[in-house]
Amino acid sequence: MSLWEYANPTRFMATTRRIVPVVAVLSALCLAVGLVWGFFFTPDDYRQGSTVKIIYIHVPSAMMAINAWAMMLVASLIWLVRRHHVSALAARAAAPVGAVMTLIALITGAIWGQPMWGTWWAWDPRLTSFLILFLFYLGYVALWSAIEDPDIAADLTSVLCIVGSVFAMLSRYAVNFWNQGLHQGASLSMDREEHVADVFYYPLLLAIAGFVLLFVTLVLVRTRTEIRARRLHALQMRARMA
Amino acid sequence: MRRLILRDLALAVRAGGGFGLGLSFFLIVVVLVPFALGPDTSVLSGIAPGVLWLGALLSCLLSLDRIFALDYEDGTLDLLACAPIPLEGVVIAKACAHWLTTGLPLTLAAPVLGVLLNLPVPGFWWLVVSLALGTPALSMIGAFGAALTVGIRRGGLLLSLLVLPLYVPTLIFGAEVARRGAERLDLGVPLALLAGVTGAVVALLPFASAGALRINLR
Amino acid sequence: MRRLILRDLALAVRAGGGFGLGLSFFLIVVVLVPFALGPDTSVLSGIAPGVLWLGALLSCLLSLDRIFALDYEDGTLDLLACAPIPLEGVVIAKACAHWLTTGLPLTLAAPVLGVLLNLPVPGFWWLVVSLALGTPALSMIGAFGAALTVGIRRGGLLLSLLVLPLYVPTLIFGAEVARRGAERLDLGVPLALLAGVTGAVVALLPFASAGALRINLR
Amino acid sequence: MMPDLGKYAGTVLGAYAATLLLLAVLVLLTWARGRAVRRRLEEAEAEAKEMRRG
Amino acid sequence: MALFEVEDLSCARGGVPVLEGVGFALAPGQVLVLRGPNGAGKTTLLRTLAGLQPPLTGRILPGPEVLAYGGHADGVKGALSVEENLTFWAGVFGTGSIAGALEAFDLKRLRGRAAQNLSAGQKRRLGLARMLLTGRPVWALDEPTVSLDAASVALFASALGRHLEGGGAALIATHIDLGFPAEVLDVSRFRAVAAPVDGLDGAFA
Amino acid sequence: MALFEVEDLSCARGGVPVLEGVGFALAPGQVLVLRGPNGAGKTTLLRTLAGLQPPLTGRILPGPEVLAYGGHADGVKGALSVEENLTFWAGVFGTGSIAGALEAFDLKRLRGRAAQNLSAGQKRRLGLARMLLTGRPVWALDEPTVSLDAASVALFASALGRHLEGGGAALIATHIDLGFPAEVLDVSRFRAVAAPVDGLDGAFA
Ligand code: HEM
Ligand SMILES: Nc1ncnc2c1ncn2[C@@H]1O[C@H](COP(=O)(O)OP(=O)(O)OP(=O)(O)O)[C@@H](O)[C@H]1O
Ligand SMILES: Nc1ncnc2c1ncn2[C@@H]1O[C@H](COP(=O)(O)OP(=O)(O)OP(=O)(O)O)[C@@H](O)[C@H]1O
Ligand SMILES: [Mg+2]
Ligand SMILES: [Mg+2]
Repeated sequence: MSLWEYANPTRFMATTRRIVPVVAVLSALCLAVGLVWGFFFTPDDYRQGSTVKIIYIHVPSAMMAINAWAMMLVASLIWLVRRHHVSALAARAAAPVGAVMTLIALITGAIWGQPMWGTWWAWDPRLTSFLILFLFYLGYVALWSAIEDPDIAADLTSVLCIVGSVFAMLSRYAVNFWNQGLHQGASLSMDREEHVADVFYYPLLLAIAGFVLLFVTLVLVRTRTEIRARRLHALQMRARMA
Repeated sequence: MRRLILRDLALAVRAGGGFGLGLSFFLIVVVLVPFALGPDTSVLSGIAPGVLWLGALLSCLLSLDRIFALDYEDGTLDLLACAPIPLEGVVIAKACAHWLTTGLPLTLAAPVLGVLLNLPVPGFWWLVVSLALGTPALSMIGAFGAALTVGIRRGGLLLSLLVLPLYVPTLIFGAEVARRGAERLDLGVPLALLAGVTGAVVALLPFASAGALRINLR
Repeated sequence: MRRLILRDLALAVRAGGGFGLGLSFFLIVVVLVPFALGPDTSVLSGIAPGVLWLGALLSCLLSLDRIFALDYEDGTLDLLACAPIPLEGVVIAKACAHWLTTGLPLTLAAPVLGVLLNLPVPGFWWLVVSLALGTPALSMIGAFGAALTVGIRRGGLLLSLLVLPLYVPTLIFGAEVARRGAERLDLGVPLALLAGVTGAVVALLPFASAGALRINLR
Repeated sequence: MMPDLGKYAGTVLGAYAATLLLLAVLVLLTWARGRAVRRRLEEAEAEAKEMRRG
Repeated sequence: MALFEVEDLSCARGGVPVLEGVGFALAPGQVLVLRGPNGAGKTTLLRTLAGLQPPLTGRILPGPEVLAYGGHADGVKGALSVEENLTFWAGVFGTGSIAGALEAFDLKRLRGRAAQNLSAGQKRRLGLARMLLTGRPVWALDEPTVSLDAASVALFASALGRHLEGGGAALIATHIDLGFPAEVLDVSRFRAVAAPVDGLDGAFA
Repeated sequence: MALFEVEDLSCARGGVPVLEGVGFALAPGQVLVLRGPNGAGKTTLLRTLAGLQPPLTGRILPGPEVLAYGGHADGVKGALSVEENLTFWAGVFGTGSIAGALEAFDLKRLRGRAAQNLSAGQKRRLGLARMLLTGRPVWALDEPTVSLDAASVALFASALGRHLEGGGAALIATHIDLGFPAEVLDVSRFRAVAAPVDGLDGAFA
């Protein structure tokens, strides 16, 4: 059986009806355990103090922000190449979730920056490129909601997603370049080599799993809603013609 | 009039052209400024009040052409002109709805964006005050410009051109209040002047705008 | 294609929507900046290259919705899509006409406005070079955004929202070239990157834009 | 029960509160729209069935 | 006694006089149909009477405030539902309930539908239903039956009939047959003589 | 031998199938008039044939490149003169002189006039004159005689006649009588059965 059969709306609805509760419960479990573990039962970092606890929401949301866009890109390509409606609607469903993830990463980062860097916001390349990603999400969602015809909207947003991805990468390099010449204190940059100790590592993994599962749950539910909305639209169009 | 405002708000929410887009534009302009000027936070924080005021003004500007043009195109404006409410009231209601969908959200969002530009902390409060006092004037002047250009197809650029010079006094006093607020200087005079400009604009321009509308409907 | 460019130029000149308005908007934005930021010349001259780039970008933005919308509304776009010229050619011609009526005049006018902002003398030359290299990309990206939003009534604000994030790389490299030029720093790398971005955009985006147009004409 | 967050209590709690709030809003909106669409679809189905019969 | 009276009216469009010396009177219960080829000036006349543009000369009695104008465009907001559209206008004109208007133009079934999802004929019906909510005695309609099918034209005719019975009057510009008898005023009779532009003053007539 | 042939075509508008199983062939010299009530799908069919939207199924032979499409909108630029408008299109289609087109639609006197100062009928004539400049054998026209007076309709008929004599063909959607005999294709025959949207897949048909 080919994977593409799940792109059939009826089959998709039938399958996901069974899957959604499972994923929802799993994600709630992972999130609860991971966050509670992280929040209550991990020691403070010797340098960052208790702020290190923010890592359990900051890092997972930052990862999901990027992964959501990647998923939308793949779904858009599938729609443009194979014309599977479910994938176009899944891209549409993922966008607001991705936008909220980006927002969470930005907000937690900003809150974290206040004690660590002494400022809410610095035009650090990583932060800046996240802000740009947020703008792309906004534009994508706005374009979806501005066009009435669902197929045309799917086509145009897919084109935007692809072109936007290229420009998002380009912006990343541009931003990196732009901030290079500036005497930004080393303390401002996040050191990727800095190892996270095991005490922080396992709850972090759980939290990440929780965010991934939460994303999957939300996207599935929203895709189901979009499919229903699409059928509603079709019924209304038929009624208008009759 | 209350009905007209409510209807315009409903339209703005439904059509998705209201709150969201203006705010996003504001956000983008503020984000673009450091790209153009460089990421040096000390420079940015010095010019932050002015940049925020300019950004608010520009996002206000971009939504002006919706004030009357949509109603003109579908004939609603003709019908409103024949209705038993004065055209001045229509203008005020329209400007009011525009302010509620643009000026008010911008005012509320400005402090958040102030964070991005490292606006000094005492500046936040005065930024909000100056925007709250100044944006009604922006909407009213904008409604006047929109009334002047309502019959022109794709008149957006012309509208911006007409309106921008009219925005100068508001911008000067508003940005001055915000800047002095950020630097903890005395700001009584510009504040009074800003309030004066807004008061005068709101009191007088509805008549001019209604006149312009009447001429354009002929 | 040559014909299409000539026709668009003729239309821009006749309808008065072309050169004049974009330039005036540029002028006004640049004039407003000192009002918003305060008249301190040393501050202004430091940020002058960035302000000029931002102003050019915004005036470019405001004229984008004219690229396809007028032709869409009066049916010309339908007819062009049926004509024996590829839609990609139409897009290139349109972007080209937009650049000739907007980017080129802005580039030429920028040094004059640089005087208003006390742009350091060595900056003039590099400002012009960076704008000349960067504005074609602005027009082409703008044409892509206009193609995406051509069917949407009063889509101007949405168009800005879609296009501005796409402008980020061009703006960063362009403003960097202008700034380094003004400060007599080495600018080979950003100049090469700016040229690269423009080249890639002009080479690839016509296809995406033509695709978007085809979808919108359905 | 509550761990000692030291001088960063506001920071950490603020970050968690903001996150949970945003996630809650997202989940609620998702749920509300799902419910609204499902209800409207059921109405439309009923109407369509009636039209076919009548 | 005339409900509405026009004396020696001339009106211009785009600066050029189009009609001259128009005069007529409407009694309660009377319908006057305006006819004339394209460009004769029917729309211009109706807009002048509705007070949307000032007449060059002449008098309109008692004035535009007794007139309810319905133009080429319907003034319908696509994003609002049928009901919201009508409620808005009922509020503006201060006339209470919209139930009668919904009834008269068979819009009950469509009341919750967004106006942009209506077909052209349904949209036109919505535009006509608005006339009932103005509560004004004289209806001035520009091509009211465009894009209406026969059943809808009959709905319009009966709504108009009730309006006339209630002491109202109507002024209707149209090219097509309305399906009921009515007095006709040929607008081309009043066509402004293209006065030769004499000297420089003539250009400013 | 058919100049243009359509087999088993279905087309959709706004995602909803409108016509199904459309098939016909046009021989040189043949005119086919498309009829059908408002919303039957005439415009949709013409746009599909012109290649502006892809058909759902079916074949169009030899393809859109033999068709010259003239839609509801004239594609006339108000700021340009009549002559400039026509010269532009002649350039796009690579067909030489515009003299013949000016002659055929009596536009000689108007050649220097800006198109925005034309009356609706004159503007329509300008739009039709464009067809002569495409040099394509099959004209696909949507309501070509709207707002034309009798004399202009005759001009159109004779231009069309010459086009047919030269081996061309035409496909004309219209509600009104064209004033000359022609074969009729009733589009409503092909109306897509409003398939009950069964199950979720139906929504994506
Ligand atoms: C608005 C501001 C911020 C944004 C947008 C942001 C964004 C990101 C991103 C994209 C990642 C990478 C996640 C991944 O894929 O592994 C990350 C990781 C991280 N961030 Fe932030 N960040 C921000 C502020 C901060 C601040 C203020 C701190 C604390 C000083 C911080 C500490 C970290 C740490 C420790 C990691 C994990 C590093 C790793 O394991 O690779 N971030 N952040
Ligand atoms: N904006 C304008 N500027 C200049 N002249 C105009 C304008 N609009 C209309 N006209 C001219 O005014 C005259 C009267 O137009 P009007 O619209 O009143 O005619 P009408 O009788 O309503 O025609 P129709 O039957 O087509 O509706 C026409 O000759 C027309 O060319
Ligand atoms: N943008 C659109 N979205 C959805 N449906 C549409 C759209 N445009 C038209 N339709 C519908 O498609 C159908 C076919 O329309 P079409 O314009 O082809 O009809 P037509 O035969 O040309 O009518 P007319 O005689 O009025 O020109 C109609 O039922 C109409 O309601
Ligand atoms: Mg008329
Ligand atoms: Mg049609």
